[in-house]
Amino acid sequence: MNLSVMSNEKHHIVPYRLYIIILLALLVLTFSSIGITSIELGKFTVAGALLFAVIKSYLVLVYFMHLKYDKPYIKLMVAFVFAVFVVTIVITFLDYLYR
Amino acid sequence: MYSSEVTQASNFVQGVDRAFLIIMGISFLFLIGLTVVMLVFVYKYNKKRNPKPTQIEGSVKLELLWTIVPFVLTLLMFYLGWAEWKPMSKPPKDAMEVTVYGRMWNFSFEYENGRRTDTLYLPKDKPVKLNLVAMDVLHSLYIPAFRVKQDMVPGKKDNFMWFEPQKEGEYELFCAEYCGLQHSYMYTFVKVLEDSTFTNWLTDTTMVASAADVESPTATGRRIMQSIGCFACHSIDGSKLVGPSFKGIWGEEQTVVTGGEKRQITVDEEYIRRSIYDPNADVADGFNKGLMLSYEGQLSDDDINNIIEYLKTLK
Amino acid sequence: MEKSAHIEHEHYDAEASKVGMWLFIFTELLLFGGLFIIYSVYRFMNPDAFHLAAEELDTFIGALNTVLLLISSMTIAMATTSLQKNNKLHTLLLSTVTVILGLVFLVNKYFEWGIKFSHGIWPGSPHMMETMSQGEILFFGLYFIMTGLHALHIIIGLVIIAVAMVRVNKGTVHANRAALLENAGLYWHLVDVIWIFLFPLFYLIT
Amino acid sequence: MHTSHAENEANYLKYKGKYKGLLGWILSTDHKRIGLLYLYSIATMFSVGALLGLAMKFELLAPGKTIMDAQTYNATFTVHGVIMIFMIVIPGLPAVFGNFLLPIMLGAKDVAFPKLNLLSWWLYVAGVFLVLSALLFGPGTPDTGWTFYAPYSFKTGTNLLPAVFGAFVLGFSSILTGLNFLVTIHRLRCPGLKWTKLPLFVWTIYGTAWIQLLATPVVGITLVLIALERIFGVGVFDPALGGDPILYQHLFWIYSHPAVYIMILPAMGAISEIIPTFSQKHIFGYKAIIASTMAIAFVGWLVWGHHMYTAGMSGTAQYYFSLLTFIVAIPSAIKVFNWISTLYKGSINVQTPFYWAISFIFVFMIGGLSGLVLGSLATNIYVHDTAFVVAHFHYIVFGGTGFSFFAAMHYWFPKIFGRMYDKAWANIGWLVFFIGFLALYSPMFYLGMMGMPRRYYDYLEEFHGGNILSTFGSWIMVTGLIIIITNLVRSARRGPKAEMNPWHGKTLEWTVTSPPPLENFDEIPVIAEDDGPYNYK
Ligand code: HEA
Ligand code: HEA
Ligand code: HEC
Ligand code: CUA
Ligand SMILES: [Cu+2]
Repeated sequence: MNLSVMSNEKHHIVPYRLYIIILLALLVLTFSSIGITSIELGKFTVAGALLFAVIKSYLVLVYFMHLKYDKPYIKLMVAFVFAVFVVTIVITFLDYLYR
Repeated sequence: MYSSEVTQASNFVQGVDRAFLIIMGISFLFLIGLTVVMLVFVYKYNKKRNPKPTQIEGSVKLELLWTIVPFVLTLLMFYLGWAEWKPMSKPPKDAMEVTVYGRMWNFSFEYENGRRTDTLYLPKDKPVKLNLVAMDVLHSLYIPAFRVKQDMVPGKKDNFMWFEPQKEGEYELFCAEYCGLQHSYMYTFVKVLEDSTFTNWLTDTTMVASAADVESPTATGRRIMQSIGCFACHSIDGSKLVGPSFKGIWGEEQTVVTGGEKRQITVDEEYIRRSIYDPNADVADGFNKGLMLSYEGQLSDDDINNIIEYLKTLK
Repeated sequence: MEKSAHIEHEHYDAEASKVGMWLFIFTELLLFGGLFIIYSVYRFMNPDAFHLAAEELDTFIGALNTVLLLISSMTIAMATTSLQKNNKLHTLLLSTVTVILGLVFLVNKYFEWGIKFSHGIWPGSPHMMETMSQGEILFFGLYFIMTGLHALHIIIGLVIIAVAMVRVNKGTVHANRAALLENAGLYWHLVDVIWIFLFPLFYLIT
Repeated sequence: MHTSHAENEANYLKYKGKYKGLLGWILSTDHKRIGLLYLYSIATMFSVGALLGLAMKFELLAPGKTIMDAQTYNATFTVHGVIMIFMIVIPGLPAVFGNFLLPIMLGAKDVAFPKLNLLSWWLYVAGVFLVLSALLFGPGTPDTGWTFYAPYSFKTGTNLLPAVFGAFVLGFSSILTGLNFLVTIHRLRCPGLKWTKLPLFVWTIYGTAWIQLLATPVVGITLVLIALERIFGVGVFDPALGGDPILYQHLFWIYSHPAVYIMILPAMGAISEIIPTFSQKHIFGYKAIIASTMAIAFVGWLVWGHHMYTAGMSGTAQYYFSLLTFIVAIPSAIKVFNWISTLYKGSINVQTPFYWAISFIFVFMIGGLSGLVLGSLATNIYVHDTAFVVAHFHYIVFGGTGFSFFAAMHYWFPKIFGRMYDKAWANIGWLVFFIGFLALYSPMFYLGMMGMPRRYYDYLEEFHGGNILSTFGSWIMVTGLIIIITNLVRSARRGPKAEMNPWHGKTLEWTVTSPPPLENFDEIPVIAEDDGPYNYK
């Protein structure tokens, strides 16, 4: 089943224009996160900065890394791995938060 | 379990042992049951007796059954263990406090009135809270008869354990976290006394300031060294332990390494004082740096004078 | 050797190498993940010290490097597109831009670390031991380890891209056999994603 | 492909490629040869590790010094632990049997990345030599225990760095193997071999590979930090610099707990192959076993804290970890139930691999059930870091993974070497070994309940009796092991020729000659709709 599929699989060709748009978005997000964190937000600084980072990496993953055009099982794997990591941090903090 | 005479040695024994027995009971039930079933099948459906297998691919009902039953049982076992453990983390307010210092490789205990010992003396039927201080690496204070254990973590605040001894007697106290060379020798004893005997012992200044103390600093020196644990690493009979033996140390010619260079010194008051307050400044040749820690703040100048007097006697 | 010829036959399976690369990226993520766990625990335990220490870092250099990496990420992604369009020249050009941006990133890092060193800040330095609180020591320890490890990954990424460029030039990597370049790109984006998190954690949250 | 039939006649053992002799092996990218390379290297390391274990037991025969001093003893259990864990049971079944069988079971000619596969083996060897160099050069053999707990691991004056780097390299090898297997399973299944038709051994390899891939880097970075801490004095875990030693334990066990499932899952997989073959019956609850495999792999990731109940975690964490530890026992229970049900109404052919398989189930149950005692908070506080834990993990690691390894060895031996072993001697060996095993490790449960801490060079008189029994047990076990190994080594060269399918198995490896031809299949097999790995008629 694989042998037949693998050689004549055509890749989706992403146009340059899309990459440029994504880059602009990333730059805007970068500068807004710098802006946001320079205001005194107290506790929310960390959350704010992280939120921007998450959006940015989402863009990189989906467009630069082509996840958008990949087979579902690869998307699933990526989502799974990030979930595992988040769960690990949360569990670790079950210790530190309540100590 | 541990041994029947000391069954009720502390307030936790009963609960822990009950959890133990129930979990073991369930385990044995499954172990024996499943083993018997397995052997019966192996016998009954042997090729000779049953030449033709019957194909069965599975059964959803059975799968559900043997998921749910163990699930319920595990929840029960979990609950038991948790319920019996819970009180261990909540010391009563009126508990007597003792500070425990753990270092490579001995324990020392300091009471509220400043008294220090190398054996843990405790009153019967009174809750005690042990505040655990690790000086160098991880240790773990373990009293099997009391069913308690807690790691001693260097730098950790609020590191404690508590229990209430309920039976007079002498019990073993081990270090249960691997801590290096003499880990297996890092043990001592807990002596549980009648309340009044304990109070007498605790306030018995005669033992501290016994006649010997005033007249002979030697005995005091020895006692201090005993209770703070120098003999874990230093012998007095010439045998080499982790550190150099104290036999004949006074006035001896010693080769030491200072900042990477060897030099000769004579063991005198100043050298001993430096060895205790700043052990890594001059490292006795042939021994490892970094093992002995500074006792600054734990031993006063007077203490050290007494120690020196004692060392002088070790010919 | 006639016989060994057939065992060397490389069947080309682009999807296999892509999945392989993704799996490798997962291990890299978890490698940094371990460090992120440490960072968050220590930040939680020493909020004030981390706050203080982060002020020492130069947001400008950090932001500059972020921009460089983002652009380079775009150029390497474009390189794949041009390879698929059979445009070798553009492919090489875009990859070269990526490499140059990566190198500039490293040069910036070099100067940034150099400034820290000249302030007496390096792992185990006497200045740190004497004047800093424990939280600050932890912060800088992590700073050096995490940005150092990230720089190491930049270097690895650059090497992979360079190899891919050589193969593109030779013609063994082309529109129908683009896996190597795509994987080089994937790896480079990973380096980018990690930086996207390092930057706010060390430079922004002060 | 263009392989001619005659050419493929040559089996992989005889095949002459570009290189001759030893080079033809250590430079071969053939998955079967790499599997055997692992077998030989692991067997060698096992002998070393086992002899160290034997030496420890000898030391513990009587209180006080018996044959070695305390420093040597501490170094011995450290090296014993590192060898056994990182070099034997973690690579064990996946690297030996996974390499050998996975492609064949999938109907493929090789793994997805054959060169990477060879690289993994080379890294394994490099790691082994790095660790061993710690023994030979430098200021003394590492003495921290295989857990390398901070802060002792950067206080000790011994030669820790090579050992830590060695473990790191071994981890890297393990990651690459896992990666390779994952891609192979995803991409190289033969036509018709759907996910729901994969042999269970392949499924367990799949679960294991995910853990190898995701967990190993965490311990990798942790070990690197220990090294940096020792070399540069970067403060990370050192309490004197504000570090938290307990965080080290978290990171260590985030890997090392899932690692115990790396050890046991393929072992369970092998048992899931052996039981149906010898009962000539479809495995009971195929899908349930797959589900439990994946559940163990996933939930097993979340329970690391049960090694740290006494370390000083928060109460919330204690509660959570204990609860999940109990939950993770359930999928293991499901497997045991399904294995035993497979026997029901089978037609059981009692042979050596089958003996190993049922004794596996027995000792695995004991090991696993003692894990429940450890998972429960109150009782763990009591027996943590005592001989009870040592008994638990020898029962489950050695009794589980070890027994399964021997079961697999006797099951696939005719396929691998194309020869059959002496069955009578194999059975005798098993019996002696089994008795020795019980005598060696059972007393440790008792000693632990009496309160004897682990990693104790010396002990009080009251623990003497149990230790004597245990030491005797170790001697019985050596005897058994020597019988087994001698029998296998002899038969690999001189045993009678084996048939293609001596046990009447149904998985694909039994459809190729013994030993398998160079490229496994002349033609890639196609699995029919009503066919499957356990479809006995
Ligand atoms: C192959 C490796 C392996 C496996 C599979 C396991 C499996 C389990 N382990 Fe074990 N463990 C180790 C290897 C392993 N362990 C090692 C090496 C250590 C020591 C590390 C060190 O400190 O050096 C250790 C230590 C260890 C500890 C820490 C002890 C301590 O230091 O205080 C704990 C605590 O919870 C634990 C629990 C468990 C549990 C609950 C399981 C479960 O997965 C077991 C599940 C199995 C069963 C339950 C049996 C089968 C089921 C039935 C017969 C049906 C009936 C069942 C029910 C009703 C539930 N293990
Ligand atoms: C796979 C895992 C594995 C295996 C198989 C074993 C096998 C054995 N272990 Fe293991 N052990 C561990 C993993 C393992 N161990 C780990 C992880 C630790 C913890 C370390 C730590 O605390 O850090 C430990 C700790 C440990 C201790 C505790 C140390 C302490 O806490 O004080 C002891 C004590 O007796 C011990 C003994 C043994 C013995 C006697 C064997 C025996 O079963 C060995 C059997 C083998 C023989 C009896 C020899 C037979 C072989 C030959 C004679 C060679 C012939 C060869 C050829 C012809 C090829 N081990
Ligand atoms: C953890 C083990 C350990 C403990 C506990 C310990 N020492 Fe030491 N000691 C050493 C080592 C190792 C050396 C040799 C290296 C050095 O000089 O620092 C040493 C050296 C010495 C020396 C110098 C000896 C010589 O011959 O040069 C003196 C004096 C000394 N210790 C006194 C003490 C006293 C007093 C105590 C208790 C208050 C004590 N030590 C506790 C390990 C220890
Ligand atoms: Cu102190 Cu072990
Ligand atoms: Cu575990």
